[in-house]
Amino acid sequence: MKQKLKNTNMLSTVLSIVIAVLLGCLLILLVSDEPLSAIKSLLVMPLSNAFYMNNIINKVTPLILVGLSASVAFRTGLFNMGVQGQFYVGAFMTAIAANYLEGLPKGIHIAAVFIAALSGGVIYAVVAGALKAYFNINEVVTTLMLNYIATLVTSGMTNSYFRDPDSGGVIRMHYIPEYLEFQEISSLVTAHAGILIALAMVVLVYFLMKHSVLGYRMETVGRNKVFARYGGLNIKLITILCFAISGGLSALAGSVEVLGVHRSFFDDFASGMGGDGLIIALLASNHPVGVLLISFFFAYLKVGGQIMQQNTDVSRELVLIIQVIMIMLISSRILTPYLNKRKFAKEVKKNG
Amino acid sequence: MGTDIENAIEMKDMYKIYPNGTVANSGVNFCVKKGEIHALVGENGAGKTTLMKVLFGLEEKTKGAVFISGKEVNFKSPREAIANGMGMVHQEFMLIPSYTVAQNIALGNEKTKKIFCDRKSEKEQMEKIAKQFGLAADFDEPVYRLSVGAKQRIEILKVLYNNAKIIILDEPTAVLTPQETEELFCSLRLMVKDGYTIVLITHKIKEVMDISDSVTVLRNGQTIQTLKTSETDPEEITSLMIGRQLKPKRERVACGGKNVVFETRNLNVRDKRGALKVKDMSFSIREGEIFGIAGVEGNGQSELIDAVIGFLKPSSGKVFYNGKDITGISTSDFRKESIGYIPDDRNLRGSSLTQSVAENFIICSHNSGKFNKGPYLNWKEVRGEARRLIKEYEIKTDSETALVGAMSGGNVQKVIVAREISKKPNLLIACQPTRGVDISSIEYIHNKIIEQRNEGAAVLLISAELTEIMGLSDKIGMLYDGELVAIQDNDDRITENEIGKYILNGRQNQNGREE
Amino acid sequence: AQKEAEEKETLSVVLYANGSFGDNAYFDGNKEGVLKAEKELGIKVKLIEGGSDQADYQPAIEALAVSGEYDIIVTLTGKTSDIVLELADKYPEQDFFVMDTTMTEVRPNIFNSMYNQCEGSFLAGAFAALVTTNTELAGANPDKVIGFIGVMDSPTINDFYDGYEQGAHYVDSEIEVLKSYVGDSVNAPKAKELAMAMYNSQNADIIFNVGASAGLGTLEAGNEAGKYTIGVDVNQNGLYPGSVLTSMLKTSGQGIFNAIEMYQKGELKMGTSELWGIKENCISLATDELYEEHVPESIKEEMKKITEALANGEIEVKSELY
Amino acid sequence: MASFFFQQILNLSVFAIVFKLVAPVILAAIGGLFCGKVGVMNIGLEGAMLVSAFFSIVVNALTGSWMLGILAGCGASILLCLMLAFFTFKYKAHHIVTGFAINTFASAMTIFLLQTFFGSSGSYQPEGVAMIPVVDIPVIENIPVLSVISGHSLIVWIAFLSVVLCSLVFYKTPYGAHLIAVGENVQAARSVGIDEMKIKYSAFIICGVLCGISGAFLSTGATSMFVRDMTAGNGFIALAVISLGNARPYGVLRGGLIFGLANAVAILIETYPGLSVPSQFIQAIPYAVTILMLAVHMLQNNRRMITPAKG
Ligand SMILES: Nc1ncnc2c1ncn2[C@@H]1O[C@H](COP(=O)(O)OP(=O)(O)OP(=O)(O)O)[C@@H](O)[C@H]1O
Ligand SMILES: Nc1ncnc2c1ncn2[C@@H]1O[C@H](COP(=O)(O)OP(=O)(O)OP(=O)(O)O)[C@@H](O)[C@H]1O
Ligand SMILES: [Mg+2]
Ligand SMILES: [Mg+2]
Repeated sequence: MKQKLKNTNMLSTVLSIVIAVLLGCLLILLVSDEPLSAIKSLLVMPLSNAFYMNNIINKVTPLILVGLSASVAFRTGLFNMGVQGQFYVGAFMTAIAANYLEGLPKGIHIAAVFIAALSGGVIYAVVAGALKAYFNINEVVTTLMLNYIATLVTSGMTNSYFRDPDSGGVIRMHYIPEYLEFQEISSLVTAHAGILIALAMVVLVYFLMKHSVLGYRMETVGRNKVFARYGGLNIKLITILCFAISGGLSALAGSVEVLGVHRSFFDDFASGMGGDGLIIALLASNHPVGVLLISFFFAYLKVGGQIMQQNTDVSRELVLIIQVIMIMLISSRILTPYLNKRKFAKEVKKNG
Repeated sequence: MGTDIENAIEMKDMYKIYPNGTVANSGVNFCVKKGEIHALVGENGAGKTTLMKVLFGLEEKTKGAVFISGKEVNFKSPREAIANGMGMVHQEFMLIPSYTVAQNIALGNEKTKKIFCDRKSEKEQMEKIAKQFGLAADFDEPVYRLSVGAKQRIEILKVLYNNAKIIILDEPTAVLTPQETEELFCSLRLMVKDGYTIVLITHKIKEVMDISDSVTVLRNGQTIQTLKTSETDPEEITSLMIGRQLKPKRERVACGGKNVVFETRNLNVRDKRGALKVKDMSFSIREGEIFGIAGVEGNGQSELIDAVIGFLKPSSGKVFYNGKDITGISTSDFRKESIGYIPDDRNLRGSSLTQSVAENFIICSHNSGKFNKGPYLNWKEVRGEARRLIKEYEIKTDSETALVGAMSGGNVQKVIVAREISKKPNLLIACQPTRGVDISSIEYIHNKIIEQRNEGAAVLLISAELTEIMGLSDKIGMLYDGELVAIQDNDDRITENEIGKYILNGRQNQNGREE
Repeated sequence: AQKEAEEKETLSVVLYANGSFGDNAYFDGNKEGVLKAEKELGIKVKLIEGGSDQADYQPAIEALAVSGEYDIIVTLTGKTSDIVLELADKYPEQDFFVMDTTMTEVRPNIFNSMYNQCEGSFLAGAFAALVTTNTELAGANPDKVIGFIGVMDSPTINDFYDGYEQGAHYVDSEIEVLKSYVGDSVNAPKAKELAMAMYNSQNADIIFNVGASAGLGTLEAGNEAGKYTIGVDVNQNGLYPGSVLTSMLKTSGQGIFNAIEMYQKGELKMGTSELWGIKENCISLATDELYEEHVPESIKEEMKKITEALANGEIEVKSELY
Repeated sequence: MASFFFQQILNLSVFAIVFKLVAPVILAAIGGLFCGKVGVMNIGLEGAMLVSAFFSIVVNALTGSWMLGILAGCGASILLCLMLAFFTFKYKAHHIVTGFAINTFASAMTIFLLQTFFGSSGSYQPEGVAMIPVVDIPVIENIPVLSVISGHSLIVWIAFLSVVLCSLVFYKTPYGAHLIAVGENVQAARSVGIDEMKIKYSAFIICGVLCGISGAFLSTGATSMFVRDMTAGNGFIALAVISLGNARPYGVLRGGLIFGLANAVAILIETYPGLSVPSQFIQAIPYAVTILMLAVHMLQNNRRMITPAKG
């Protein structure tokens, strides 16, 4: 029975995506003079050559990580709206460690870069976690405020103290040493190696959520705090741990973007990342594999939208509209009752 | 439709299927005469509450016909029911904790002066009603400060204030002491005299015999029979309700143990708001002994337990377990001891409704090495153990992966009992272990508790149910306003009435018979 | 083959804006330039708004190069310069224009130009200094205070500020220059509040607006307070005539237009980096009818002198960027 | 430095800045408070303000009436809020997700319309916008210290009035009693015949009206232009202000003023001559103050231990 319900949920998610895309196409038909070419650009072109496909892979990498970050928190019943801030802190610390610890042996330097990024993101997230755990301050509010602070302070620090003098008019640090840059995976798959980290994290988070003691504890806290406390779980610790893991994943996303794509820290360089993470997690019902799939779909749409904008007269904002429709359909599960009803009817028929 | 005008309520061939497929009512016929007190009885999950919710417009019926005073009605919401002179006191309190008594009573039916609430004239009317039916209340007190009995009165006042003539009471006495119950019944009798019609749901046959004019028995969502109370007896009603004989009660065997397992010394506890709720409490429990604490709810029971389990820090005094000082222990450390704890709030504290039975079973044991290897949790083992417990404790559920929230109250309680007893505790703390549970489940749980005692465990039993306390305890402590005003052995010298006097009035009025 | 030759005849240009049009200033100026080229030079033009996600820029520009449909890819500001540098190596057949930034190195298939905004800001600063000390203008008070409101604390914006300060102090070394940043490019109400605070509580009487879309709020504040502002990038004088006394023009539209025209004629020297300033007629103050109408003669004359001095190198403006 | 600030405060310009910055935040926060009382943290405040900012200036420019402008803005904002309510209540979507989606939608839609009808995707500055009037109080505007209360936009007054009205509605009217009851214990409210859905939807409509006024103020009161995404986080700050205010009307006022004051001080610090702290750090002050105040507030609350546990 439970399994069946799960299947209808999956089906309704897939159907929602299809409907959203169809509605998007309808919109294209309405506003465009070259609708067929636009639809082709949006839906087919991303898979038409290796360049675009690698593009998708590069885009999907940080999305997976921020999606996992948000879902770890949601699972514990917490809203980490601070993915964006933790992402920036992670990226900033990566660039700092990459640039200012040069001279260390390469292996140690690489490790130091990740340690710096992770500890930055973890500490930053734990601020909100501790305020929640000890003072019961609404984490939605604190993390939102912390996002502003992270964005502003990393920008100010970079501009005033760590700026590359050759950066022209741009607020950015020095480019990182070449040996720290992620390599292309192979000559065919020219996407950077960050995707491997993201996939490893999917596996790790899957284990954490489904097969670990901590995962069970986090879920229990998320479901019923009083019960968890009665059962002897340390809710404060679990809340803080959850924020630490979530913050670490966000920071890792920032790190991967710096090491794989930008090769330096630019101020406010990916402002939509936090929002994407939250929405991906929620659309995926916090399931790591779901996060992977939805991230892929988001990346696909992004690349498709870009191609569409380049080739035709339809603007990228359309992709946003498709996303909004999708979010509404999936999160409200409008389709599920209809699917259930049909299934029910079928079963009744079968059983006579 | 031809129905009798003399019938206040008539429900014909009622069906109710919940969206999740549960069939709660399947062909219920229910008929209440004007001006009578009609008892509605049946086991847990028989469909009593559901039937009344349908009547009151809180749930939509699947099939059937409802007549009020001979007129067919189909209430879509409680508003319509209230407008037709219906009132319902629900199984759970329907109160807004932060509101005052007056605000609660007037809720949904406020009097206005221009656009603002006219609290003064509301209060005048409330006072009138309260006086008429002997229902005392302090109208300016916020509801969260009230005792359970007072809350119950507010619920009834609310119904009367809304001009109800037909009143449904869903297990109003579950949380009341005998004295409070008697007071309530007095008020009900006054109301009937005034022409009100009352439907009373209860699990206590004694009350049915005491106050009702007629009684309808439900079983498995169907009407078994409607009887005149004067023409039946408790045995008949019981057998109609459960349709079989009860298992015999387990014998209590004498236990030789002398070791003190649990002890409190001069314990003082303040609640979250800083009020002193447990005062200088000292008692001890030996192995093989059931220590029952009798008392009206809200007299410090929850604070006592919270202080023992680590939810609250005692402000002074000591708690010992097996001779070890565990005062102010954290809940996690407390749960590592061999102590079972059945909480009174099964839906919030005792279980996680949106998790599976298996997940509910392992809350204390998931990290004990039995199910885990380091950070790895072996779900196969967990599920196997869960299946075993489900079988052993006769829990009715689809499977070990079914959600606890989809189970009936009695079965949820069994899940908790199974979890806490299966760890073979030295000490079992049981708070209201059978509240709102039907007769056969009550018997089952009582037997399990006695079984533990017989095997040598110490048991701390806290209950507002005097029959339960008297039926199980070896020793009884009487709790009033945070104090144990008397501790007595449970022998023939003690009567229900006497305990009642202690727990209602404390030490005063007790001429001579002090501990 | 003939068909191919025909296609080659119409030059095709794509302008990739790493932001969005509609700021009434910088991006719009460039857009006008290429649109003018489309009309007057008969070339094919495509406009792309890159949005604010910097991770998009590289793949988007590369995709343009990959498509091979465009003779010239025009990108703007320093955020794209390193990307273009890399792509220029990877796609040597593709020509790039990188406008409005200085590149320390270029490639044979890159043309780079920078507007000497510091020099222009010098003009604005001198103008502001003349206004605040002026006695003919109704809104000018005797206090020697002028203001500057930028988008955010960044090198480009501070380059504007450096020039502005130098210009003001060239006229009168006692002049106090107030500085504020909006913090983002859209919060017009906040920009307006910042400006109001400068006017009302710190006695500034003229403010230089370097605030992108948010800067429109600064201009409105000047009008509302009965004080003065200086527009930026494009001619903003017409927005609040009499209050926006002049605008510092980066004739970015003209610059792009010229570059495209020269490219079409085969006269443009690729592989160079140019700094376009007053001498090259790419930077100036907007001296239109409104300027003529509202600015006192004395100031106009003084400004002419200063402009000349800048053009022939008598005055040197120091910039940290180039 | 101290004398500089003292002078500024004497100058009372601080108050003028505070009021203007805080009015839209307070309006949105009071709106959000209505939603909060029925159990929804309305992330969509930002979007509601944004559509109102857009539609109010468009209608204002078309009709030349600021009142019609506000009405149009409110209409758009109400529609958006109802959309959020619909998905949240009817289809049980998570309100944080839908709120996020609503914001994205509002931003994309205004840009899309801007582009389609005004050919610009960044800003819109029509001619002849009838600005929402400023209230000059005849005698008082000339009295030294008292003059602070003169010369503010009508909306500033409406914002303060909204706090008073909200408190009256919450604590003195049957509607308020029902609203809070629905939020605290839906079952109880339902059992006495209160139409839960009516209350919930009405709370969102009220929220829509308040966000509508707030948004209209941004584009036709504080300025006379629409700039894409010009709400710039005001909606999120409103959420913080609700928290700061302990979810009570006068608390919201107090929280709003704290935030506004922090902002004003930040602005003053920034314009302090010769200061060489990175401007971004100064801009972060209000957010840090908000977090700090939340912590202080919670500490106080814990000490007072008055909050009844919510079932
Ligand atoms: N909202 C609901 N959704 C699904 N099933 C429900 C719901 N409420 C009750 N049920 C189920 O309907 C059946 C009848 O429940 P009901 O509450 O009417 O029993 P009851 O006779 O009042 O029992 P009790 O004595 O425990 O109060 C039970 O199996 C119960 O689990
Ligand atoms: N539940 C309530 N019922 C009736 N009146 C209330 C209620 N809650 C608050 N009030 C009254 O409303 C007014 C404003 O309340 P508000 O909470 O803003 O006051 P406050 O003193 O600022 O709160 P606090 O400092 O506790 O956060 C006060 O007069 C308060 O007594
Ligand atoms: Mg019941
Ligand atoms: Mg002056």
